[in-house]
Amino acid sequence: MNISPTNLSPISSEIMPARMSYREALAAAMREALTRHDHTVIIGQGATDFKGIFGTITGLHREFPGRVIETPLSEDAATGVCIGAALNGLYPINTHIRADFGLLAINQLVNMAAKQKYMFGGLFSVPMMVRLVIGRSWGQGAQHSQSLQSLFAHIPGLVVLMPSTPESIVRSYAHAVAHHAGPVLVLEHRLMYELVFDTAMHPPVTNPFGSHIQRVGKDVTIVATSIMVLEALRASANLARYGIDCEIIDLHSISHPDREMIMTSVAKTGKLLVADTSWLAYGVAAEVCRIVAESDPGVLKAPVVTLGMAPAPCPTAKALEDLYYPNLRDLMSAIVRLVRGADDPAIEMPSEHSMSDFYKKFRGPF
Amino acid sequence: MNISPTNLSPISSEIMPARMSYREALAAAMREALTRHDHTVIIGQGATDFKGIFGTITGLHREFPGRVIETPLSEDAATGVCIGAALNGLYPINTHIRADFGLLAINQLVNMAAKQKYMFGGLFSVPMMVRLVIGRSWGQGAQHSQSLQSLFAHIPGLVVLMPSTPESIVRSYAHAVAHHAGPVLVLEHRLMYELVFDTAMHPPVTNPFGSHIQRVGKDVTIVATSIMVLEALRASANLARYGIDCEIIDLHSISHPDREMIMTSVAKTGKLLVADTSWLAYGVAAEVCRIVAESDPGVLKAPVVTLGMAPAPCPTAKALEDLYYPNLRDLMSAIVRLVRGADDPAIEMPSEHSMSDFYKKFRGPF
Amino acid sequence: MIAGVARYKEMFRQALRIRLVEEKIIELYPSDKIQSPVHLSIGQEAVAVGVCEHLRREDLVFITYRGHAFYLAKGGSMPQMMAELYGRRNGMSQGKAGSMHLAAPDVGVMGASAVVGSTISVAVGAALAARLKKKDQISVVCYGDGATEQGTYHEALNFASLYQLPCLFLCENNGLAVHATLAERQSYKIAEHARVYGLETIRIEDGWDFTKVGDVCGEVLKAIRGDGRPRVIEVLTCRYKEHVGPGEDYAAGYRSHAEVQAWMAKDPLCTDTALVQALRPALDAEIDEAVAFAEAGAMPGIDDLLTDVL
Amino acid sequence: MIAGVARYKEMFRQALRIRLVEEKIIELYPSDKIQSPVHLSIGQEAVAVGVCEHLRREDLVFITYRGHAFYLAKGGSMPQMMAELYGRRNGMSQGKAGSMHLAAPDVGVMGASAVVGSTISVAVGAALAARLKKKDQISVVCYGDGATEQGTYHEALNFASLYQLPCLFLCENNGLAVHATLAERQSYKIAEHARVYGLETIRIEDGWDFTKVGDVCGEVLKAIRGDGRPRVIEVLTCRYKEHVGPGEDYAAGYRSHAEVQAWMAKDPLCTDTALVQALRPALDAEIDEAVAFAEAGAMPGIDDLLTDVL
Ligand SMILES: Cc1ncc(C[n+]2csc(CCOP(=O)(O)OP(=O)(O)O)c2C)c(N)n1
Ligand SMILES: Cc1ncc(C[n+]2csc(CCOP(=O)(O)OP(=O)(O)O)c2C)c(N)n1
Ligand SMILES: [Mg+2]
Ligand SMILES: [Mg+2]
Repeated sequence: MNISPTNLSPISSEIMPARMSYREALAAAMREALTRHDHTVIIGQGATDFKGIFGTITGLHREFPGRVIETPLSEDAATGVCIGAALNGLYPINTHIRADFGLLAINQLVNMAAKQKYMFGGLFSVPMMVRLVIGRSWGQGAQHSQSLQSLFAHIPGLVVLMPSTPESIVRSYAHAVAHHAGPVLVLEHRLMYELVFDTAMHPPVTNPFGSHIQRVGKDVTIVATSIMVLEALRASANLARYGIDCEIIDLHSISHPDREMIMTSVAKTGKLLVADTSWLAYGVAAEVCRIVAESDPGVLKAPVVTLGMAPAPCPTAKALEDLYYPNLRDLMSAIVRLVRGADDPAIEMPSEHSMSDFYKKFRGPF
Repeated sequence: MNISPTNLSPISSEIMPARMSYREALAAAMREALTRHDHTVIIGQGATDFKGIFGTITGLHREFPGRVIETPLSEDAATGVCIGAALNGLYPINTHIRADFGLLAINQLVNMAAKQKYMFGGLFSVPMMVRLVIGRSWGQGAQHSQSLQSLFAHIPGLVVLMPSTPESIVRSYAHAVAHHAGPVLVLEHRLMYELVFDTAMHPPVTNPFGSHIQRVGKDVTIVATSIMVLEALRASANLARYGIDCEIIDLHSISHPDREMIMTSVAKTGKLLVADTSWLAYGVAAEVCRIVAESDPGVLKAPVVTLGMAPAPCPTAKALEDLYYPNLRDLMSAIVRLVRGADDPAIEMPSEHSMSDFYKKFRGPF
Repeated sequence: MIAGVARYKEMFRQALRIRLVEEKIIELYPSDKIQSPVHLSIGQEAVAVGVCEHLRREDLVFITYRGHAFYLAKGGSMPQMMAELYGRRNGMSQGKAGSMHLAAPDVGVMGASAVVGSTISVAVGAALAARLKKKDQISVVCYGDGATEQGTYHEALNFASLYQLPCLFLCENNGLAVHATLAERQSYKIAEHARVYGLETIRIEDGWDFTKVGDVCGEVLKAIRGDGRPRVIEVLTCRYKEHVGPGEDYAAGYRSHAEVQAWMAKDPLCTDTALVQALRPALDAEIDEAVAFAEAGAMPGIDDLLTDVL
Repeated sequence: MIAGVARYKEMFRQALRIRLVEEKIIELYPSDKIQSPVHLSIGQEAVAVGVCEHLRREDLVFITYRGHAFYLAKGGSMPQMMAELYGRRNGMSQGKAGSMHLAAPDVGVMGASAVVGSTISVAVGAALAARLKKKDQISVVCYGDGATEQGTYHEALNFASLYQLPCLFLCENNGLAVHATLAERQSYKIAEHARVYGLETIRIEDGWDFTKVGDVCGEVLKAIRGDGRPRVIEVLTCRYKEHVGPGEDYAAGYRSHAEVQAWMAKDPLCTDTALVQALRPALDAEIDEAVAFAEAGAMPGIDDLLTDVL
């Protein structure tokens, strides 16, 4: 296993320019994987088509003949094929345009991939990556919007990551392909794909499979995942003007969260807010609470506040979807109440109601 | 929906005699379902064979012709068939001899059954039950031992139960069939099947889909699931002799735990131990910690202690399996340390190392 | 059944009605009033119209995200569907469903799923219930050629055949799954494959011809009603628009425009312009009313968010 | 290949070796030294022996929980297997695997799965890697008749055929899945079904005849080595013992004892008692050694519990 920090060499600006979208980072990571490692293949529905998994692998099938492989609509077998290929010397990257479809592959991922190494006492390993894209907005509805990280993170043997920045993508995907001989699941957030990042603005990633501190602060610890990290950054920037100083931990490694980082931060701030992309029950919110409750709940000066999807399947109508996901205002109010103990009328709240209005570039049909 | 207490009429002694095994309770529940409700059918692999799902439905196919249905080795389709049957007026009970095989049906359970009602704005409901048997001991190994309640409990729309006593089975299964028009998943523990209960010894069930207090105490709250409830009762009985007074909450409703019951108890005892049948991460342990952390972590006088499977797939060798699951000694030590703050050499620990040695009747091959 | 010309005209009207509704959706789409993926059936209407000609109200159809045609052909309310696309409270599912999850149980339109292949076994289960509850009812499941690649399809065919359940497997074979052609995905022929399960199977090549589809479906459904045994129909058809969304994507190069044009040259909705002209005004009026109904609908709100979960 | 009698004798020896190992397991079972489900291959040995006659060390076989026969026939170490059943540290997987998860990658025995059907696509993936890495290697997957009912089987056949991968699908058809007969479970014929995917398929009825199985497998494997294309072999065979465990359960009434007896009457291991007598002493000695090896093994302990998770 290799889930601890390695000595990281700097990323060339060719791979990660100063300004880069989330999608471009994914594309760079995919191209790097194929370029640097002969045994890497990409397998998925639509892998060779002109849309190229939302533009992350477009054209690679021509550049790397035979190594980008279309599959029939057979998620279970495609995953099995990846496992078998991994057992026999390849590094397969399996794509799913929605995390929801991962449920069709879960038998292979949980009963097979996750257990191959342990079940045979180390005789086998299954180096492979599964890319699961979380859908959101433009009426994805109940079956195209799930964020299933906790289902996989419950299972020993799987590494589950949720990168929130280009550097995190570039670092963790490269680490997975080059250094981790086991199944790695990455959940990518569709709403971020076209978002352009100022890559230097985020602190450098030191542990590709670890958690990252995205902002240092003293009043409250926000543990966030994926797009909620960006929301937390936006909220913190707004609140800084009112003297509220947030510390933000990008959990990133859903399967192996950095317990020490979380506890050190909460011990400092005394307040914890968890903001996740999925349901709260049995999710990241619960797991982070376990870490604190098992380690030292005495550091908490207030109950933990958790934000995630409403406890229902995702509705299609935008009017409902806007209520279903916590928005910036919800997040800011929650922070204010947690830090100040009550609402503070002096703090101006954003009028925006829908996160997708901010991440404007996301527009249908797909 | 119908997950709140109903007025419960007494259970006849024909259905629940004074002494009864877990398996007999299951058999009684299945027979009752077919007898009292014409639209109930049982569907599963081996449903009509002479072993009858470990003796819980043996012979019912002859007694209720056409209503006990064998299926090919096709878990996904069998579940889909149940959903369709439920949509068209039947109450299907789908059996899996191992919870692990539920992963082959999870697309139908999560993407379809759980969402049918909400996704269509209430136009449909899917009244059905899925019985998932948790394997343990006699070398079940990594693929026949999983206890996947948290995967399902993460998903809104599903009711997930883990009955720990005959009365709990009889009550909750009857309630599901008669009163709940949605999918109910029950996880039954194989190791308890042949265990004979003194039914009067357990406090009466007041809410078939709720949590139950199994023992009133003041020193520590133990929230336990399934067979761990019995282990907690054994541990508590032993420790009572040393003046340690445990309160035991049988969580039972994994999807809808009784938050108030838990908080009231922890507020009283100040100490919490969670004992579950699965892995801790993203499991019941995490969810119970969330409840406390969100509600009032200040009631905790010590860090929460959690017990579950070791963070690995389940090994086959008995020598390893005995280490893999917490045993009575582990549980008792944990309670003592939590209540007393340290080990207490005055307390005699049981010599037994393996839970399956106690639940002796469980012996292979199956 | 209405004979000859009258029948042609009525089926044409049904098909045109569907096409015009979808053209209205295309027209409305840039306004962002419909903020939902739309999978259009334009080019494939004859399949739905042909099958539904012989279905009774109490027969069930299980459909997919590409479901406008079947929903309308089976008798689903057009205003409620439009309101559903608009995400309004007066949609049949109060906006929770959207275009991908149409349903109208009162006329037998069972819920559409956006997970490919996931309703096939569900339809078989409905047929099982019909058998056990002695209902005189057929369960029809519509799915694309791509859905046959899912393992669940194999399982469902086997189950239905083993138990000889009264259902119709109806494959709309448009030759594409998103942008992938049959040759990229299938080593088998759909009809031949289905026959291996002992299922009587018919393949219709002229999927543009609603009367022909109607004739064949009529025969097959009659047979199912007669002996209660499952059957399979594969209809070749042609999707004119992109996989999802209101546009055309011939320029993307994954299929030949010429082939589609050849299909259009046979499609009565394209060729019989006189009849289109004659029928259009009434249909346009109906559609405008549906749009007005949708636009007048209230938005769902916080009170709806957590209802109907359990 | 060894000609005539010598070949018969060697294959017989291999098959007998497997049977005697399993009979030893039966003998040991009441002692509770093997605390693990055992799915015995007694009656089915000829399949493994026949196929493995023509497999090279570098060829891969993917097997099931009913895996003793293939493990041994492909060259897996008997002592390590016995130790694995005993749950000892000197088992090839240090006791983590047990009887249901045999593996020996050094001789191409890929891990056995206890989830029915779950290795089929995995074997196809190994063949894909062989193709891309230009290895001269065949990937064989062994599965039971019941496994063909899983959706994944359909998906895997299609994938292998589409990409024309060098793999052999080998179905051990013993007519039973636990206690359910083929007629209760399958509406199709296994060989006919596989042919629909464009896969050359051969059915062997005399699954007790190891030389015959060997002959056919030899031909088929040669063909795969020649053109790199996938093929299917279905072998009819017969399980003599209960589904899992050391006993017989003819009294349970789910199958006829007479049929099994008819099969035994043809099974050389039952009829050629002279050869059994001749070969037995050496094999018994080997088996006793394996048991001694297992009994001498240390128990795994806390240091092993959390290794090899990631
Ligand atoms: C299980 C699953 N895998 C993948 C997808 C993505 N997807 C949506 S539609 C589609 C193509 C389906 O093709 P087909 O069944 O032929 O139906 P058509 O769209 O042509 O009507 C795919 C792959 C999905 N929705 N569900
Ligand atoms: C996915 C799954 N479903 C059910 C089971 C339970 N089970 C174990 S073996 C078996 C029968 C398999 O029959 P077959 O494939 O013919 O193999 P055989 O045991 O006859 O060798 C079943 C149903 C399982 N292990 N995995
Ligand atoms: Mg299609
Ligand atoms: Mg069999």
